[in-house]
Amino acid sequence: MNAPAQTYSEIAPERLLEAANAQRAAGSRLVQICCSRLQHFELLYSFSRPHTIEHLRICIPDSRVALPSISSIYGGSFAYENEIHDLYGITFTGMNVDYQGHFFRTAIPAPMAVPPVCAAPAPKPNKPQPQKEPT
Amino acid sequence: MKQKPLTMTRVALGSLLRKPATVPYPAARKPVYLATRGHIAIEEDKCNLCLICDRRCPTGAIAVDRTGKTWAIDRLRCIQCNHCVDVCPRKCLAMENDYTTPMQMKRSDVVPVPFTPPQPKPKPAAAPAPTSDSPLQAKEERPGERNHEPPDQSSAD
Amino acid sequence: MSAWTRILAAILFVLLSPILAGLLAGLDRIISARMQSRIGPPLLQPIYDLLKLFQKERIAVNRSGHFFLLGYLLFTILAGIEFFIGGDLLIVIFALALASVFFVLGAFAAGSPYSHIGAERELIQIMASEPMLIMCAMGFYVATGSFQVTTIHAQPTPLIATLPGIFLGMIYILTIKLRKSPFDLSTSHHAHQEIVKGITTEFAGPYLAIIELAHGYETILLLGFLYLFFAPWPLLALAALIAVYFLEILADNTHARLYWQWVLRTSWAFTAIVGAGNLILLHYLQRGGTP
Amino acid sequence: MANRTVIPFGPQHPVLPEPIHLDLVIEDEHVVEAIPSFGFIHRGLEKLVEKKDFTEFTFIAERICGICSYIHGMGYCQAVETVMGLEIPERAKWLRTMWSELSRIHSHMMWLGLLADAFGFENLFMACWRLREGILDVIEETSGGRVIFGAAKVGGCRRDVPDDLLARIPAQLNAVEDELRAITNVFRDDFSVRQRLCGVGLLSRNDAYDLGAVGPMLRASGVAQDSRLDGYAAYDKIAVEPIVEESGDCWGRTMVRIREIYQSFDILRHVLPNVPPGPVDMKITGAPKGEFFARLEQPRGEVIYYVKGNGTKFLDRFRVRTPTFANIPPLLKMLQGCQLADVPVIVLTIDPCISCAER
Repeated sequence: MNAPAQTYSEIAPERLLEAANAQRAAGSRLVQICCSRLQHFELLYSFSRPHTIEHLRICIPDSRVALPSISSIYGGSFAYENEIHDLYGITFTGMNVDYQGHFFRTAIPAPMAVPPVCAAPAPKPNKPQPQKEPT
Repeated sequence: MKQKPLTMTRVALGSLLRKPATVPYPAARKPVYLATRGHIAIEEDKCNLCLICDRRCPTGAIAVDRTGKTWAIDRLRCIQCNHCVDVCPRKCLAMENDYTTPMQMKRSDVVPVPFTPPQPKPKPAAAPAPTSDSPLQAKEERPGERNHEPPDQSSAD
Repeated sequence: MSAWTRILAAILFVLLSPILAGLLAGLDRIISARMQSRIGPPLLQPIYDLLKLFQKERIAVNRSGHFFLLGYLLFTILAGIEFFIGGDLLIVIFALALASVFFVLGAFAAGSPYSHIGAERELIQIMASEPMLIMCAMGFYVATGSFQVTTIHAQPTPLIATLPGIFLGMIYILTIKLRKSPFDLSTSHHAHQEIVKGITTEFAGPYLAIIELAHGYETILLLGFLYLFFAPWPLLALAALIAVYFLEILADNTHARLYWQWVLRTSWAFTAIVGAGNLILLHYLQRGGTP
Repeated sequence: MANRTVIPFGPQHPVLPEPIHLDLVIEDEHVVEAIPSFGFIHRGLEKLVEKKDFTEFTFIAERICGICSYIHGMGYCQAVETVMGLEIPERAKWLRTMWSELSRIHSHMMWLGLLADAFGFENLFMACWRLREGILDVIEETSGGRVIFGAAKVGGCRRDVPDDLLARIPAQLNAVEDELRAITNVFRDDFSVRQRLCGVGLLSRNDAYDLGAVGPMLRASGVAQDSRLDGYAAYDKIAVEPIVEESGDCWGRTMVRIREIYQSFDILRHVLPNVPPGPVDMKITGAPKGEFFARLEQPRGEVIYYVKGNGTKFLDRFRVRTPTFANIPPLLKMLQGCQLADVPVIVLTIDPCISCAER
């Protein structure tokens, strides 16, 4: 396989906009935003250029922490952000299109916000988020 | 590129002169292939009610009853994944290549299994103890064991 | 025509048209299916459908809508009777137009947006087809000097010889009236359309059956119009009608559905060129022939 | 009549056989805005991974979608294999490539039919689906299933295809291809089809990039992006040229897909004689630990599988980002200002598969 190299780097939530701007300036495409519910919430923003994929990891302790929306930089990100809001209950501030929780019709609010049945112990987050939310 | 009118005419008239491609389904059926996954069949004589197919079936379509000595399959739940055939230790399950007739109400096909477990000689055990014929007893318990809500069987497109 | 033959013709039209239209629709469906490499339904399927619709539950979205539908059926039948007893062609055309308006009103009476858009598009289709019908009556008048169907029917030479343009125009609007692609805008024979069944969306069961029935009468009436072009030679007329209907099916199977703007523009342009052109030419020829 | 009406479009709409709901704000017959909502068939498949053994989850991954089923299963397996550091046998790689391309052809042919249906061309619709049967027959003969292949497995393929069968397939493909020419020429040339497709649903190169379009959507707007170039399965041994159109309208997207069908035929003609001998699967021991993003090219576009394993048999997280989901923002952009009659056509040109977008 001559698959492009994948790199993961963890950044603080405050630095998200700055990092996204840097990606945009470098000509990357927003590939996806993925949220995982482990013991904490982990968001992965993937950007790709030909032959590279970069993933930015953001860890937040619980869904009450609001994140800045990158939809001013990548216009299409509102779909991912609305989805994560509807399924995980994380709030994004400053979305260019905000469906106010009506994008995914779910029977219960934030159905994916429960931690995994067979969750592994949370990985040691690097700096700002000590794992402090036992669920 | 130039636009042309009525480009479909040749195909339409050609189809009019040819035989239809469809078959009147219940009266005639399309041929099946050797590999076609049609339905699961069991050779009940070989079965030893070991429960492996019951536990490993991804949709919980197979129900094996050790006390009543039956092997049952809910055809509407079965997704023809062939997994039970792969895991069956006695090779008594097989994937036949023809489809079952459509059913009008939900029911399970129940097959009586004429298996008598070898009598455990020394100790009079109430439940059949793990013998060489039923190798599954030590299967690990899974979280959310026997998920009886199967994922959507219908293939949404 | 004696009074008795007129009554007989009227009764025959009322009784036989649904059966004839049903058989025609059945043939249409089989031929369409064969063009699409399918086996298709039994020949009598449209008639089974109709009978089944009549047996279904009556659900009313809006009662006034059903009153309008009855108007649609009644005026279509009246138009047909007037035609087949050899009456006045203008009355036929006006009754037909009135029937269409009742149909549109019926669809407007229901609150659904799909029904509304369908009704608006039906109005556009009426706008596209009505001028040609009137031109057809005018053509018959110019050629024969009468609006009476009996007089037109009794012509010794077939009118197709003098009115070929009008005939072409009539085939064109027959496609609109039969709701065939590319003109199946307001409703279509199958529901795969952006406004679903459009104008008929809100009608179900017996009320939908009324629409189907009226549509059947309308089809027979329009084929009667085309028959007049070949009146002295019935066998040729039959062959021509079969050929025309086959072409309609072919057109349905070789076109995508187009936009209403396109339909309106081209219908007017086409009917103006062939219809009005034919009329003007005929007028000058007759003036030149009999100075 | 410049009053605004809201037309509810879907989730049950005959011309849009997908469970998405669009509130179309229309003025006369022009769409001012389209507001989507979905979740009607959210099945929680991503959550189910926590309860299923990672090898058995393949069956569920294959059933995320009924059309691009094989690539879903294969993508999941590929992601797990990479996490576990497995190098699958060469023959399995080539068979995977073959099935991916077969699935691309059948998906595109189905899509062509649906598009024809959306603009009211029933005969064309039937013709596309009739020819697609020829491909489905090949799929059934090789894998046992018609749309759910059931051939993917962590560590290779679940079944081998006999060599004599592999040798027979090209003739069957050629027969389908010959008949297909007449049909695709209709899409290319027919007056009424061009009326409905040319200039409809324009998506500029910048918008396509900015809104994150993928697959044929992106390529029809002039961006040469194709994940097959990453060289998964056996694609590193096959020259794949991304198919690009510049027009960015519905016609361009149709042309991209049509040309991809023929490209897939070419790829298959190269792949089939070159499938190497050997085993098709390998034994798996242990459990995945680590994370990986697998990127594959589905018929509908680039698809992402994210797998995060914790060293047990049950994965922590499995995420699918399907091409349809990425194409929703461009779709909403294209719907603004279009005619009501164009809505089904525009929705169809993203080749929507809402059930896989929701998982």
